[in-house]
Amino acid sequence: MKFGKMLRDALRSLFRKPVTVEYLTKPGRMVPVSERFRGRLTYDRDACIGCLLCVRVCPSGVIASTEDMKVAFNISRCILCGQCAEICPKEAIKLSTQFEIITGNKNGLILK
Amino acid sequence: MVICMFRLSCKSMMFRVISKGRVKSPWIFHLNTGSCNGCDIEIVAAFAPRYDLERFGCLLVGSPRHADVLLVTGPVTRQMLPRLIRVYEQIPEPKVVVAVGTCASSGSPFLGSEMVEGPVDRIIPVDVYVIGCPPRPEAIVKGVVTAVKSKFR
Amino acid sequence: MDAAVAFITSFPLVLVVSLLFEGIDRKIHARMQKRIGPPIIQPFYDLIKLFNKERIIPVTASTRVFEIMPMIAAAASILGASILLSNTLSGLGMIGDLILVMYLLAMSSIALMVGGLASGNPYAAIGFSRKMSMMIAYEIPMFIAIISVAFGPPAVLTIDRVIKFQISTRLPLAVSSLSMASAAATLLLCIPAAASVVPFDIPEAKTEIIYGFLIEYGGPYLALAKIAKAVSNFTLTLLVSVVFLYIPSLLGEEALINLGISLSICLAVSLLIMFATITVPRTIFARLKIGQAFKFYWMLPLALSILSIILSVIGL
Amino acid sequence: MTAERDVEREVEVEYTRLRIPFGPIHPALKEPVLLRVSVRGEEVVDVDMALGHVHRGIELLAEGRNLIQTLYLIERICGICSHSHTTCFIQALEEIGGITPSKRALYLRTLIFEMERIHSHLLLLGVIAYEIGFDTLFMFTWHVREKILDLFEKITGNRIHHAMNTIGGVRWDLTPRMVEEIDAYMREVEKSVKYIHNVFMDGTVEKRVCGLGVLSYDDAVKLCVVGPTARGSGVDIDVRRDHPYAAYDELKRDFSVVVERGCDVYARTEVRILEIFESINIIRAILDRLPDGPIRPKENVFRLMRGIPEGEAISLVEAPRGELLYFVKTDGSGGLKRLKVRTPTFSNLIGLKPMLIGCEIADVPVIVASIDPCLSCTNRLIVIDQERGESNVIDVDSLRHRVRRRWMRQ
Ligand code: SF4
Ligand code: SF4
Ligand code: SF4
Ligand code: SF4
Ligand code: SF4
Ligand code: SF4
Ligand code: SF4
Ligand code: SF4
Repeated sequence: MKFGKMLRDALRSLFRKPVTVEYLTKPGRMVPVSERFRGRLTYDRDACIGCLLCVRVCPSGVIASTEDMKVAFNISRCILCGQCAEICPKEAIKLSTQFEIITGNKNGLILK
Repeated sequence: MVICMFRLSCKSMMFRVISKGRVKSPWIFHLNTGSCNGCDIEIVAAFAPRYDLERFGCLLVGSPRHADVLLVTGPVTRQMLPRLIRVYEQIPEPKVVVAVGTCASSGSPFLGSEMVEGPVDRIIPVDVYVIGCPPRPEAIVKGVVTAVKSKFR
Repeated sequence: MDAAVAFITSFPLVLVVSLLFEGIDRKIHARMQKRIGPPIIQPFYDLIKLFNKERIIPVTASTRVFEIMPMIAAAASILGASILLSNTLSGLGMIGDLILVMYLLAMSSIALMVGGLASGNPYAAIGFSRKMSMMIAYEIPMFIAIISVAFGPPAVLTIDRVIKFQISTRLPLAVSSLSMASAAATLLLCIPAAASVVPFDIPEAKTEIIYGFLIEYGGPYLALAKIAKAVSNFTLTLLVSVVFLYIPSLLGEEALINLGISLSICLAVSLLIMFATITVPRTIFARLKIGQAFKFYWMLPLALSILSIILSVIGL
Repeated sequence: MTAERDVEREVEVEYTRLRIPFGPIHPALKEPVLLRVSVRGEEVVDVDMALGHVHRGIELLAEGRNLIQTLYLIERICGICSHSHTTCFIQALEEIGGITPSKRALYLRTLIFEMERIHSHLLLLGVIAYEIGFDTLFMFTWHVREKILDLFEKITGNRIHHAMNTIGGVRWDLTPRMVEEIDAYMREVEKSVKYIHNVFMDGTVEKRVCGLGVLSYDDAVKLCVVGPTARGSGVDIDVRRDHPYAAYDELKRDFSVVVERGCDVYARTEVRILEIFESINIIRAILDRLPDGPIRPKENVFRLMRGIPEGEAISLVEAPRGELLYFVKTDGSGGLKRLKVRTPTFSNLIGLKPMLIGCEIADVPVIVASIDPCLSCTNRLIVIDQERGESNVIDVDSLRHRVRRRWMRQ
């Protein structure tokens, strides 16, 4: 039995640069977002043909059809699974890499 | 008595100092109201070295009495409902509530279950919603910081 | 320096320095974990915030005791620290003030315990009983070690006389004799337990009993409790640095003339002691259990302290 | 059916011990469970569990949704082994629908599976360190874990919910660059885990984890615990070897099942540490032998979903915490008639009782953590309780009785 096995490592890291990514405190610092990241949805209203496939696969009822045979998204309910983007025949829905969906007011998150 | 005097003098003279103190030292209490762990482990990950929430003065405290910020994850299940209310009441004023994750913000995809009473804002006032399933720790960090800045300033 | 002036100035000084020490401790702790960590003045922010939060007194608590105990704790530890600091500064002292300081520190932690117990929370009750056993474990060796100073070469329990003795021998007490060395070692070993840090933070273990007796304290009470803890940690380290490791004594009489220099040397030494006895252990160890901690304290520090008293009686 | 209760003795017991609610909101538990721990001094004399705090009724919800929606719903049973859940579910669907995924898809499924195991085990090692107050080790393991989450993000687009599986295949393919990155990371994680293994033998850690929470071999068998909890007590079971699924059939020779006979917290921890090495071996073999080909059928999921006939299937996978079982009954029109999930922690929780009785309060968090109780899958309306002195076999009737009594009380 030996005590203090972390001592060397701890002392060494005292004099090394910390691994923290200084997000928010220093401009531009963040862990790179991968290209495949499933972030906030974007919707190309003109491309949409109103087939409503996306409505039927969405697991959490984000998408609703509107009167003009298009769809509207309530992003605050989206679990970012990407199934709607996958099924859309016209690629009208895309997932951007924007990962900060922070709001004080959920009503602002309706995407048309 | 001593405390009162200290508080009064603080209030009249150093209002800015107080709000600075509040902004700089938000202690976090995390409550799981039926989440899937995804958000919870991301909150803990936000305290791990990579994101290090402690550099904003945050601490993950274990008792609501010590907390300023309530992070709620999960869609509020029936059993956790009274506990959510109790924890909210136990946190001394001033306090902020941050709903982390889609579940807590709007309840889906669990909306519709008879076991789910949420989302959180149906039960207690929520100041900031962080959407994502789960949100990246960066988003959680930013959510906490914006919530604290908007409410305590 | 005038004793009264020294005493009064040491009040704010003690507060500021001990909070700074806590900030430094947190920063170093974070850096050892490869993190950036909070700013060094973080404890000040915390206190400002806590003092301005709502006061909640649990219904189960006996209000008076619950309210008053944190104040007593903070007052006792600040008083202890100020006596130590001002007597170091002014070179004046009352007989037996070393014991007084130790007593005030013990009182500060007992006050917190009792206040926590008064909250009526079961975790606080466990915290209380654990703290009781911990105090038995570390206070006894600590007091024996202090008393051995009276039997040892300085033959007094007055801070300024101990300092003057060190200056006259031009050696810090801990290196002057074997007995004093083991007394110093005892005190150093007792600091982590007295400061309640991992591996000996058993009474306040967050993941076990949620801060134990501090669980129900919030807002200003918690602030007072935090002050009490920060100040008593600082006092302990300063005590060791002044009584046993008075490095300025190497300067001889100079030390008494350039008070500023000798004070800052003392503070630097106590910072080092804090690093070695508080920051490092809490970074590299896991928390022990109460039985294991008890066993440890009754094996090593108690033996060391008894050794020191025996050695000092036979004059080594 | 309950044994005659000795009221007098019970009253006496009540008065001599302190009941401590442990949870449902407790810093040591990332998730809510209520353990009512009765203690005498520091010694635990009885444990009573109340679950159901995160019961969201997913099984019922699933019955009202179509298969695609259910797929993402059950992924959210749990954030730590989300991939195990979807794999298990998808396997059942594929069995009912007679769909065979391509080799490459199966290999990719397995790859994510093993990466998830590494991430989950590292997470747990961190939690154990945290429970015993070793924050630095916790920070260290979680930092090692960060990078695997980065890889997940690169491959699947999310750190936690990978949304990898789809009917008949997987959704995301590997690029050659990713293969290199995974390979590089495996080297790194191997080194770090060796270091972690070493630190777990540190004196203070050893004092806290050795000889505690003993679950004997017989108890383990009797109480049907699964996964590392069982393997830590010398029970040699592993679905990956016993009922190979996905690509494990072809990877059989690349890993061995880790079994420890210590029966204590340390044994369970060690099983997990060694399993990480096995997972690394599997991942290396997968990257070596990754077949080419399509990753999913050409038809879109909607059509595939419609094509699944009425039927039922049982599917098993070895999730990081043990055997996960799904019973799926489809209705033939893209919906579900019944879904039943039997999760590993649900089996393991019963094992807590013999582990906890007789230990100190200080040990409760570590012991609870050692079965890796991520409870989000487990919480149902069930109460496990044995009056002291009664036989240790938990029979269904008494359980039912307890449940009913509790309901009546409320
Ligand atoms: S990403 Fe998923 S949850 Fe969000 S709208 Fe699309 S299908 Fe619905
Ligand atoms: S699937 Fe695409 S095209 Fe069809 S309704 Fe949705 S967005 Fe429009
Ligand atoms: S938002 Fe997503 S990750 Fe977070 S708790 Fe809910 S289901 Fe889990
Ligand atoms: S207890 Fe069972 S039957 Fe009742 S709601 Fe929950 S899952 Fe459904
Ligand atoms: S116990 Fe878990 S898996 Fe089962 S229905 Fe409830 S939440 Fe879903
Ligand atoms: S719990 Fe499961 S494995 Fe154990 S006896 Fe019952 S059915 Fe069998
Ligand atoms: S045992 Fe349950 S909660 Fe734990 S990781 Fe697996 S599915 Fe998730
Ligand atoms: S009735 Fe049977 S299946 Fe249902 S909770 Fe009780 S033991 Fe489990």
